[in-house]
Amino acid sequence: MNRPPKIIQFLIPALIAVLLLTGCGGKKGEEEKKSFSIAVFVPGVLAGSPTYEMMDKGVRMEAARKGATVKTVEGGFNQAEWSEKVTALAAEKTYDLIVSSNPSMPEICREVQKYYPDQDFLILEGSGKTDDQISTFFFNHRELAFLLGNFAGLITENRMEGNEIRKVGLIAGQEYPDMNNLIKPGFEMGFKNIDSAIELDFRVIGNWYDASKASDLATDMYAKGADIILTIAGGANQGVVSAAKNAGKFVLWYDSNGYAIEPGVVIGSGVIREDKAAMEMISRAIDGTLLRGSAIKAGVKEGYVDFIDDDANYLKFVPVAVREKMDRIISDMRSGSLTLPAGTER
Amino acid sequence: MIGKALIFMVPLLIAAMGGLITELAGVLNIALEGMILAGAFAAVVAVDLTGSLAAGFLAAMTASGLMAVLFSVTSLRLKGNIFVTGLAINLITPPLIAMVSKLLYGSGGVIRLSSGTLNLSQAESLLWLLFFTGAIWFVLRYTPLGLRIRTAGTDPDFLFSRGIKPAGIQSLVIILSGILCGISGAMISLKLGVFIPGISAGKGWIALVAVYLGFKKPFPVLLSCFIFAIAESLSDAAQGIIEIPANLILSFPYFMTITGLVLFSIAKKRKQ
Amino acid sequence: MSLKISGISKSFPPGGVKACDDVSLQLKCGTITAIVGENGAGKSTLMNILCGTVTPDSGHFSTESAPVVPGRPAGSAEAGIGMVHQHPMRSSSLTVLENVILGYEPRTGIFLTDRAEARKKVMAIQEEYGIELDLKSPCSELNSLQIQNMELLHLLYMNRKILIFDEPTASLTEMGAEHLFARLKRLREEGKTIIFISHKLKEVFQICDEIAVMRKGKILIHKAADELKPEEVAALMMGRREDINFPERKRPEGRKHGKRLYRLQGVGYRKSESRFLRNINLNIGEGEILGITGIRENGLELLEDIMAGMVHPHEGKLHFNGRDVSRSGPAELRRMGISYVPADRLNRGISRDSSIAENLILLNYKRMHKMGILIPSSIKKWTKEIQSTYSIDGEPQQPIRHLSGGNIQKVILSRELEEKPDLIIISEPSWGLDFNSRNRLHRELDRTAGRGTAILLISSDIDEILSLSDRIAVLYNGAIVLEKERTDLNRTQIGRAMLGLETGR
Amino acid sequence: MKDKNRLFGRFAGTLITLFAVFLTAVIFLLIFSKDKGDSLYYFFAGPFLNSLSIGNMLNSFSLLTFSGLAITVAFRADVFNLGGEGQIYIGGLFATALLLRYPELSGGGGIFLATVAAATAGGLLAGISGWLKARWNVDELISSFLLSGGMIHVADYLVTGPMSDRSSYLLMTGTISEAFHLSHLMPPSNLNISFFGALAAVAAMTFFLYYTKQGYELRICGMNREFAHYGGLNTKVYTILPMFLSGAIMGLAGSSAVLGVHHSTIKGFYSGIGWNGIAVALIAGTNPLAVIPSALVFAYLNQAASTAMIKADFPFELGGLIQAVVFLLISSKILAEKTELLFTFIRGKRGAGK
Repeated sequence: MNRPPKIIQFLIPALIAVLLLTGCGGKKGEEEKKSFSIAVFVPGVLAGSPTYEMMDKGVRMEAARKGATVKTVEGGFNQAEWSEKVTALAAEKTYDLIVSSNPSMPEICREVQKYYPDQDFLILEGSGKTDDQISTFFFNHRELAFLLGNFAGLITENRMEGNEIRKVGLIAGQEYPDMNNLIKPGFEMGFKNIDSAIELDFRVIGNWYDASKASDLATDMYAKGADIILTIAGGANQGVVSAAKNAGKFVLWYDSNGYAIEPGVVIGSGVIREDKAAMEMISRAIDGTLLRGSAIKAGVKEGYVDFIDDDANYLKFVPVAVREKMDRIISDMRSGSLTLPAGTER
Repeated sequence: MIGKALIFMVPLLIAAMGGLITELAGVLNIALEGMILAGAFAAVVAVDLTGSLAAGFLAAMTASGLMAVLFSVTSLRLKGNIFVTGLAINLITPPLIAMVSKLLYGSGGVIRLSSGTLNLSQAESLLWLLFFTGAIWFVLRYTPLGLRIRTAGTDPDFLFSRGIKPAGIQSLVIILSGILCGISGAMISLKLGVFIPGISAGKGWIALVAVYLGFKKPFPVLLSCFIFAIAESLSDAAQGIIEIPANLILSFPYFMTITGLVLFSIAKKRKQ
Repeated sequence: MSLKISGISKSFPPGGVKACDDVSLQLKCGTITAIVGENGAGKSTLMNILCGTVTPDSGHFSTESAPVVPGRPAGSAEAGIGMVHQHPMRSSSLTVLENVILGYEPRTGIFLTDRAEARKKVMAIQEEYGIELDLKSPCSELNSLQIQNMELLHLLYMNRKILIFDEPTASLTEMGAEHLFARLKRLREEGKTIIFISHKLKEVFQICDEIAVMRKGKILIHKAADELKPEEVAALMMGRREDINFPERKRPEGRKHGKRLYRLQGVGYRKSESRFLRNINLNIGEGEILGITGIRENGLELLEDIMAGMVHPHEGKLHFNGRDVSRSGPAELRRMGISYVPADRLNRGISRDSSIAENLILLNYKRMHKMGILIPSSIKKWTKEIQSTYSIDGEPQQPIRHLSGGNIQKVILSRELEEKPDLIIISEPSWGLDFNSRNRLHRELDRTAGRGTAILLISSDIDEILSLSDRIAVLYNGAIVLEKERTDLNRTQIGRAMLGLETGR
Repeated sequence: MKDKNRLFGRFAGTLITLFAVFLTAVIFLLIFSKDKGDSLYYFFAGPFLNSLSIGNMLNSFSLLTFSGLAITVAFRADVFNLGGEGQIYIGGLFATALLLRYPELSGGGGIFLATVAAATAGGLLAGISGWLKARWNVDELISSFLLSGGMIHVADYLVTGPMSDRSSYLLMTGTISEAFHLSHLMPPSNLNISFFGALAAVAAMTFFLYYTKQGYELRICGMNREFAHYGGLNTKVYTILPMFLSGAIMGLAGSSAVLGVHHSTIKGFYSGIGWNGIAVALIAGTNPLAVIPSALVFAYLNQAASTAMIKADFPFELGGLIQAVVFLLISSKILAEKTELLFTFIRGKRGAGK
């Protein structure tokens, strides 16, 4: 009984007008000489994520060296939107390679490739699959966690005087497949390697940013006897550091050099050389030597994940006895003489 | 446990006091969360630039106060829907912070402080808790402003008939709540010496819940904040013993509030 | 302090009806002056002008010390004018003391309330005027009398010299009224100038020194109370309306006593301290028009709401056709054959932003559908039909708010009459209608009653009541004070009863 | 004449709000973007440059049409549903759960049942708020928000816990069988036949409101509850029913996203549909047909930010910022009123000049 409002009658011409006005502006002519073009898709945001930043940096450095162009697109935290955005990137048909980094990306990219079969993808931290058309590179988290576990075990053993509890901690932002299948088992394998009596205190924050909660959790864990905590909680890691500082205990950093964050508190750190991997893979891609669907797996021996044992703070704060024992384990793994028994892999 | 809860609840309580005065003045303050976040960010930036804790708090109060001004202008002056504009403040804060952070640091992410972190002992925490609750209680009860705030919420027309504009009082109170949220945010970020996007982690919402559960009175609100803090530390400790899915725990405050709201409404209806 | 009002005029809307027409009054110190008049006589407008909330078109007023700038509440306050409202506002979240001082708190420094000083000051006033109120008790628990006292306390705290009491007894019990009168006398002794606004002549003569009668915006008379008789004042208030001469209703023969249809038995309604309605007993039979009259504040609205099922009574019973309908809502009453034309036509009688058609089909849209789907063509056809039968202007699709008051009333009435009800409750049917539409409406009601429909006519207009009713009941202070056959009553008796001067059943 | 001015004023007010929003976008873009020309060009023209963008824009249009329509229905009855996000999520989750539990259903039957399940789930969630309002006068605005907020966490738990797809690295439930996927209209874009569903929903809602008994009752209750009560309508039903309908349509948005786009319930997929629905409805007012142009504007805004991000160096945060600015200004009454006054004034002048 009411007539449709005038809005409709006004809006449609208005929309068309906007379209025409902007459309008439024209677009610069055809691209000149086409150089190798790369799109980096960040499943999340760059800010606050060292691994994504490392990937972006690695890609950009190598691209700059070889005269390729790079475009970075952030996908945001809504996983449901990633697929649409990767599709849009592929639809541009101007990118020779789309690079991303997250175990969930291969499944998304496979879907996209159904529509754009010529599009090449490279996923660092990918999850491999045979007869895949997507190139993946993945880091051996189990080995890294094993190394860190050994170190944690050594630290808690070393602090045994007057302390009956042998306990190490692990704090995760959220539970995710790699955490449950690779990191936690690897870490456990590591400290059990030192002493099978050591226990694990594993806790989850529920997100990657609530540093206050991380601090409270860590305080509780330290109070209950953990001497050192491996923290894999994104921005919330800082809460663990602050708790450790107050409790006079220690923190283990996971994926990038963390010694400088709080010298004497962060006394051990692993590293995932996402930048190195990115650079090498991009180099291969530009040279045309990156095989489609190749799945490269890299661990300590290959030098893509490692325990940082040459940092000044490490040398300064970790007792010689611990360092000596740790050195042996590290060198065994680097040389390949120590390998882990088969376990769940991606 | 109690000591830990005391430390935990300081920022929560201060934000809740901000929520309390706005609620009493008749303003549904959804924007607490965004204002806390703004304060947390400004505090870290200021301490990073100047190295002074006082500067940090001052900057936090200014930044949150400015967000509050935006909130009060859009909701009171432009007469926007208070829920929608409040939500807008929460939505607008994170991207604004990210952009400012990009301008200042080239990255929109974590900002770490090398020095100047705030460390509250249990006794100091208790002192601050009592100070803020007591101060708000005193202002509400013993100052002309307090009378105006209370009347603005229940009988704005009456206040107007006494020659005082309710909207003016409401704007003032929104800005005050912004300043309180600034202090709250500064405490959160300076205690850890770091700013992380999303570091407020729902404290603004919980503060609002505490206001409702505390019958909109200062000391009961203190009590409900305490209960939250205890519940929080219990759930932290429980993780080491039993497994409670984190997501389910996160839903509790919502269901608790709705239960409180329903009980409140039933009681009100019975009374009529 | 005395107050001099000279030549105040005010029209609503500008250039329209004169609510105040060249009003001049002189009020002396230490006297209580009553201003009496019917609804719409212009009393409230005049008082609002004095308080500064309404700006007069012309004229001015002054106290003995200085002229008052009109149209500024602060100006009137400075001049010492204050009003105790009929329904005083308060802050339910504050205590009595806080309420009294809100906005004008004595301070220590700039930030703190000097509570001790405030308490001392207020208690001194309490003692002086004998106002008993616990300063610590929360306002939400006060009754109407206490709230009134609180407002008075505030005015005295503000040291106002000229006090206006607007219908102060309207929501008070008799006891409360007695208390109030004692207080007024006390205030007079203290030298305050008091304006007392009321409909209730008994009270007026009981305590006022001077009386001014207002009608149609003009002061008709202003004299000392002992020079006047209640009858004289009542006649002046009501006016003689020789200009409008209604044919008195001639009841069709043989319908003298239809079957008894609707009955109110001991109906009472209580709100806070004061009772609004008590022990109402009424009967109405088929084909009868029962007129219920009174001055609006005496419970007419409440009775209307209760009879129409919008509000349920606290005590007593309502029976319709032998069935107890005390707890029935409008939906049930309508199903049983009761129609209702409310006094508040714009908020209750229509949906302003809906179309004429949508307003007209409110009661019978259920009969205009096929399988739940409304047929626009049949709605339109029916609407057009009704519009031509009752000569209602406008297109069916037009928003109803564009229609005149008379047309809106016709929409409501036609909608209700088309339901062929057994009983119609109709309240203030001719408010806002011009002479012709009023006459047409009365003829329509008369015809409807002739068809055997019972009509409960609630109206504060004596002429309307007199010209239509078979039987008349007068409501005063929440109770029926007079109920007689039309033939046994004259207009003076009704007028006196409305003012509480006459009773009889 | 007066009415025309008002309508025109309202329209102009909306335009001014939108203009303010675009202006903010442009200002921020000029500050933060390095390649300003490109960013501007793609921000305004981007959504129309290829079939993928157009398709995705139309898909986001259909989802926003659902959520906007849901809010509009509530507005029409003078109630407020702030629980859209939870209702979409729960709706989508129920649809997914049903299809995962009974994969043997026929394609059409499964889609139908899943849609009904989604609508029921969303409807019940919102209906509770309506019931609480009718029964105890619990503010439906707050209760719908809180219920939805709580249910989002419960759904998060289900999606990442008991119902999660162990083989996937995405936080999502298992994937529904291909038979239940809604056909895509412009592959590879997300546009699917739920687009017609959204248009049909608008048509159906318009028909319901203006041509049925219950629609009439609902509108009367929304216009003037006292009048409705006076006329003998059951006003309590029309507190609960519109909330239920509103939630049910939100549920449809959820099932459309699940069956048409994601084919599983992904954690947090509702974001960007729920709250924007309110903004869509605030522009559309109470007229269901006006939801269409309004949703189109928002879909355009979303797609503009998204394409500008992919094609130029449009900063990611700007998308969120624009959404927030829309929220800040969209519900302002003064902006609309002031423009209305302005237009009345100008027209009056012009009239006097003649």
